[in-house]
Amino acid sequence: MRFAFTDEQLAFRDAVHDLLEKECPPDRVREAWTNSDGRSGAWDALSEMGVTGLSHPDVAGNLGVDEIAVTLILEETGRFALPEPIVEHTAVALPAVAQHVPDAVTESSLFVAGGPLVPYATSATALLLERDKHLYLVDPAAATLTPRASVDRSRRLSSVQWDPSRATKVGDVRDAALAFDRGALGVAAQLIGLAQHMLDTTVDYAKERHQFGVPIGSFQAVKHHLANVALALEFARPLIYRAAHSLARRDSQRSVHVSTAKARASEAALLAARVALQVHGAIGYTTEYDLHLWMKRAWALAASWGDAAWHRERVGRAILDGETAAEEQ
Amino acid sequence: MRFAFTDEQLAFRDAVHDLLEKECPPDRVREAWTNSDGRSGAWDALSEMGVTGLSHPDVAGNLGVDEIAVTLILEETGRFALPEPIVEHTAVALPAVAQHVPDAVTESSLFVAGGPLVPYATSATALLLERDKHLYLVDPAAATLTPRASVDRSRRLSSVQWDPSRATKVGDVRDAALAFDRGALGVAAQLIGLAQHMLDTTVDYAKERHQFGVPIGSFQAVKHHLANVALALEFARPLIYRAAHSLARRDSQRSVHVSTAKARASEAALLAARVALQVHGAIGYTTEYDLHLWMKRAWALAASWGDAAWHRERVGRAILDGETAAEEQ
Amino acid sequence: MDLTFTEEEQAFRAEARAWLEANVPRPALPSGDTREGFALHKEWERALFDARWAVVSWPREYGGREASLMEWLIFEEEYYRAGGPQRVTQNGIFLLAPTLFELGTKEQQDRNLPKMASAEETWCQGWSEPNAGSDLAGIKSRAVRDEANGGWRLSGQKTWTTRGAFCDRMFGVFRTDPEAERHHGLTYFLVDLHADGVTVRPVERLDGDEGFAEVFLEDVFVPDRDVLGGVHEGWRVAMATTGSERGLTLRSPGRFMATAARLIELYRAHAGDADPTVRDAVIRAWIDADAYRWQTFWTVTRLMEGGRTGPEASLVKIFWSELDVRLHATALDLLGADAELVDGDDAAWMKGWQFALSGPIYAGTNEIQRNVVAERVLGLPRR
Amino acid sequence: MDLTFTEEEQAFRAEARAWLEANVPRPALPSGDTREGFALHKEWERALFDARWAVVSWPREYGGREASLMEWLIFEEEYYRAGGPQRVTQNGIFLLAPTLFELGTKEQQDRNLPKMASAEETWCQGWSEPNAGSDLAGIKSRAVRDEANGGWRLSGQKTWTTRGAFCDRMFGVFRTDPEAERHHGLTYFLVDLHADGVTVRPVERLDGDEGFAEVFLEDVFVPDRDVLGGVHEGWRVAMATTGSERGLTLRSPGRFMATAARLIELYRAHAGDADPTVRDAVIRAWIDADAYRWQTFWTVTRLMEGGRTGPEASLVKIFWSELDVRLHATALDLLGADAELVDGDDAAWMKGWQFALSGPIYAGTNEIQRNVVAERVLGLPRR
Repeated sequence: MRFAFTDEQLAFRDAVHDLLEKECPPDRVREAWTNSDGRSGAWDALSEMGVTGLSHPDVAGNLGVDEIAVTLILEETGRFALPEPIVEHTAVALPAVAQHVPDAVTESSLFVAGGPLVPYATSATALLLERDKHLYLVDPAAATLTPRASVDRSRRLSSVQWDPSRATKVGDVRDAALAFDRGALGVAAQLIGLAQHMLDTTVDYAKERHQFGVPIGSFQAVKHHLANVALALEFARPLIYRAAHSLARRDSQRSVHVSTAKARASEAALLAARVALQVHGAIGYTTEYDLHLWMKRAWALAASWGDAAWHRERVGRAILDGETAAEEQ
Repeated sequence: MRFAFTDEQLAFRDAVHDLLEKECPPDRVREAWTNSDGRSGAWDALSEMGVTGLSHPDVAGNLGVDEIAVTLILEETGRFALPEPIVEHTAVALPAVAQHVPDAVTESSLFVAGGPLVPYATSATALLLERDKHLYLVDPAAATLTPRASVDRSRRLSSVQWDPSRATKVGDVRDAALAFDRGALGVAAQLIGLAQHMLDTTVDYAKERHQFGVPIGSFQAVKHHLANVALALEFARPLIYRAAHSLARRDSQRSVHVSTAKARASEAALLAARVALQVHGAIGYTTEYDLHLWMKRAWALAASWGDAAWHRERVGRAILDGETAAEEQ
Repeated sequence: MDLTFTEEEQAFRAEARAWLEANVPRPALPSGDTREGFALHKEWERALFDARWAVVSWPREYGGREASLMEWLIFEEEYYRAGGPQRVTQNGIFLLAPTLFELGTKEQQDRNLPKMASAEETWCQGWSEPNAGSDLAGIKSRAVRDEANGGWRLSGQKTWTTRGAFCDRMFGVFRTDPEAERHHGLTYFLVDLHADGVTVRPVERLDGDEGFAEVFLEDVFVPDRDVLGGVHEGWRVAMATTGSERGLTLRSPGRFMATAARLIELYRAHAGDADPTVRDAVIRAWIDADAYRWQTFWTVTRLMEGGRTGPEASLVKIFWSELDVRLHATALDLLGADAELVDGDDAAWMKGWQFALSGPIYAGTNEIQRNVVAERVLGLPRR
Repeated sequence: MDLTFTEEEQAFRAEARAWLEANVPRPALPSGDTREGFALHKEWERALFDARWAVVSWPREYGGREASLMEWLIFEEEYYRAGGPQRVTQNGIFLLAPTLFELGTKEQQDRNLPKMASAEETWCQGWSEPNAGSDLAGIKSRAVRDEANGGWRLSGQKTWTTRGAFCDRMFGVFRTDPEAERHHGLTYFLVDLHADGVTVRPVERLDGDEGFAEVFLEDVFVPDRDVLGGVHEGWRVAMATTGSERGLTLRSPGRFMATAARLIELYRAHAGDADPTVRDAVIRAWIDADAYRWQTFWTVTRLMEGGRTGPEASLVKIFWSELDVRLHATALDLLGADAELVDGDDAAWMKGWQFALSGPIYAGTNEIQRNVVAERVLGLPRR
């Protein structure tokens, strides 16, 4: 039992951090709200660094990269509120497509996934979609994309209408389940990053902002609000990493582990957003201040790929109703 | 619309308060834990004052007393943690028995009600019991009473085994429903009184107890704990009184109103107990201190006559599933 | 105790219901916190005023019906039940007017109240400043005596001024005694936002509406007749208004009852796939709205019999603001992955959620309110 | 990252499981917080010691197995899984022993540790005083130098001393410098409770057990060899122990995993009439116990690779204590009207609930712990 990342994994995470600090500062996130595709412009740099293709079986095989390393990177993209389909492409679609239709992967491939609302579908070269628990790889031109507006305006959503066909089918029940778990864990990791950023910036604000002649962070009520966020994160983060390990090892309990992770990550991020806004007060309530960019992303991701209640109930079916075997100790 | 008690109702409540202050101080509650019948000895004084028989239709008719006045009195008995079957006798059984079998009521009658656990059954002259939504008045000698131990040792519980018969049947479906609602509202009123007492004594303690050179009540965390209890009470108490009015007027929505009252009263009392203990710290954790007498009564009553979740679900069946008509505005 | 409405009250309710059903705009107006929406809302307010529904509790001479508090509550229930538009006049009607009635001169009342009621003049609130939020006594904007012109010259900055970009006038406190500190030496002014020296910068709120404004004042002349209450007595005057803001007048139960009713509709539409815990949350929210209603009737009975509201108003502010958050959070849970959408049929919930989040912050944060409850209702020691 | 257990760890687990299954007393012992129960628990502790399971992480010379932290966690999981009795030796083993290992002399270790491990001498904690609870630095009990006899004379009162009425020895801090204030001038003593001048009064706890005691000391002689750490350095010495108390050692995940497993059994027995919200609460509690387990593995990996625990221990204390309250509250909800019973099959839940309620109070209230998190983990300013 060794529950920690390797030095290589941490070093790569730090390198991604440095890249995002440069390529995805808050202004870029803000620009993505109003630009044409809702994206940061950091995708190419990430690709060049090997981040977006990290989950390709060839790369993964060579470098020994697995869901554990990807999860750590996705947490970092959450911290920067990176507006890109990196969960959809890198965590979900690329490994599935590369495994089942390797020829469909080119240098310029951009896959998205999800449903019924698919983010960034209009930017994508292909859509990985599920129907009746099977996976299909669909040409955007063969589907009807109807744009929908998210509270997070960088998330360019489409509702997708399409017809499944034998020719576009690329995965079975097991593949579809794996794709879903990868998506749920991917956004769980991003939620942890988003929450950590909101906690950090709110702590900073509470140290600086004075009322009644003292920093507001010296009030016990503010302290306890922020301590509760730290608590939620402390006991969510290990569940994310454990689920990543279970996915990487194809543990038979992986879906339960992903669900505990997504449930607690969603709760932690929603709490972090709530506390961040309350501690900031009116300044946090304006779109001129950056907080709302993180907060709205957290709201959107907490409800996507199954919200906390849905995932808890999935855990319940396993542990209470015995729908899958109970975990071995 | 006038949502307030009459001066007469308040004056009677105050008189009961004065009586209980004399006849049921905390030491009497404590003695009831170890004496033979679990009772305070205040029953006779309450009877003499007309409190225990207040709900007899003859009295009620003469004095214009109804569930509203009774509820206010029961709240007061909760404040003093009166260990007596006053809900069972006065709120539930007496009005039902006096209406259906008036001859069964004598000066020495002591009725109890409930089920499957019945408090003070061993002290009672008759038991009002429900089976298949009908009411029966059962001689204790004709039933098998098995004593059970409550965490509140003044509550002498019995599980009762008995056989219904045509001869002992005293009420139909409607009577049984009314009896249940009266019981639920009665303990709801007591829970409010219990909670108010726990709040008051904890506020007093927080003013007196010093740590770090200041009263602990000056810490914002303690303030907010206690403010939350005040909040719960402020928004539970009117629901109790509204439900009493609905019972008195046989409002068609009375069961929904009783359930909102019992749900919020149970929650408020459990919160009050939790906060009272936390603010008191270790001193509240000993049986030498009085708090535990109130706290354990609150735990017991919060779960009796339907707990908060049960009553919320009864409300839900009415407002969500339309099992009864929605409230008229 | 008699919880039935009197015949008069029932007649009043019927009249209000009939008028509102016939007149509430369909489809709903755009947000009143945008420039276009604000203009449409002023028209609506004018229609309300013409039918004497704008300020039902006011004296007849100012456009009211001299309705009782209970009737006012009934009107509010009907207003929200009918889906009536937000009240863009509310800061004037509910925050300034009570102060004008209590402390204004007859001349000030006559000059301001009718135009306020008819929305001919719209009012915003100038309380907060960049360094005076929860700590209102930290106000730095100042007023200097202009004896020659019989008035004052105001300078400084106000912020988080709701609908400040669209309103005509602003009420707020300014420091008139530069030597005094904290809550001393402040004066309550009624300021014309069209006067020379006023610059208003709209600020976008969480939901994207420009519902906030920053108001910059540079040597703005305000005549003596627009001083409300005594010079240097602004704190006392202002507290009268924040009492109203926190208390009964701004958040009548009708609003939350209407939201709870919409939530139940949403639940029924999603009952098939709703999680059981969400069902319980819907029930809780409905019970809470009901509790709020009956706590209000309880309080109003006391007030109608001569009682006063005091610091218990803080309990009310905590309760409604957190109830509003729960109502909307539950709706978003019901919507699941669709909750993030701000187009389509259910988008009002996400907008309402963002609005609800302001409740625990404005008019005194709920942290401050809990302090008030602890110290002034329960009597716990200040630090 | 490798979340499988090594072969050694698996072998260790198997050995522990086999021994515990064969030896854990059936039926369960009566509460160790009563005089009769305490005697039976001492016999159990002796059996544990004889099989080298009493102090698995200690050196062999003191009765341990030099187990790694991970093995210790495994042992704890197996201990609770098997329904092993509460550890009446825990205050000595988990609170005093780490301090003795870190700051005690070899002589002190040799003299105290083996008897502690075998329960020949049982230890209680003498921290709190009537006016020093959360504010531990408010200690007033004092020790006066007795040069002639080479030791100190202790006087004062300690309170809330768990199992104080049954234990042989007490560790605690006393004021040795009467001039010094707060956390200065304190010294850490090991006190013989059978010595002259000691009076112990049992105090009944919430659940009816006499699990607390008041300890009155009147001119009690303690020799120099029973001073732990330096004279006047008691605060620093004591903080080492409260660090352990808050942190890893006292509340291993095994306990909460076992409770969660029992809760699931209870749910299954009541699933027919269980409210849907209670189902969700059961799931939440199980997830939380799981989260606690994995946060512990995360921390233990860090410690085994040379890391240290710091103020994050406060997060752990908050989490386990509130988790324990939730686990038991959920069980009582499942039991409904039967929850109040303290006889019958399910009575352990009401007893466990009362015990759980002490968690957020002792070893530093959770209010204090949240301050520690805010100030020392997050870096927010002290007042």
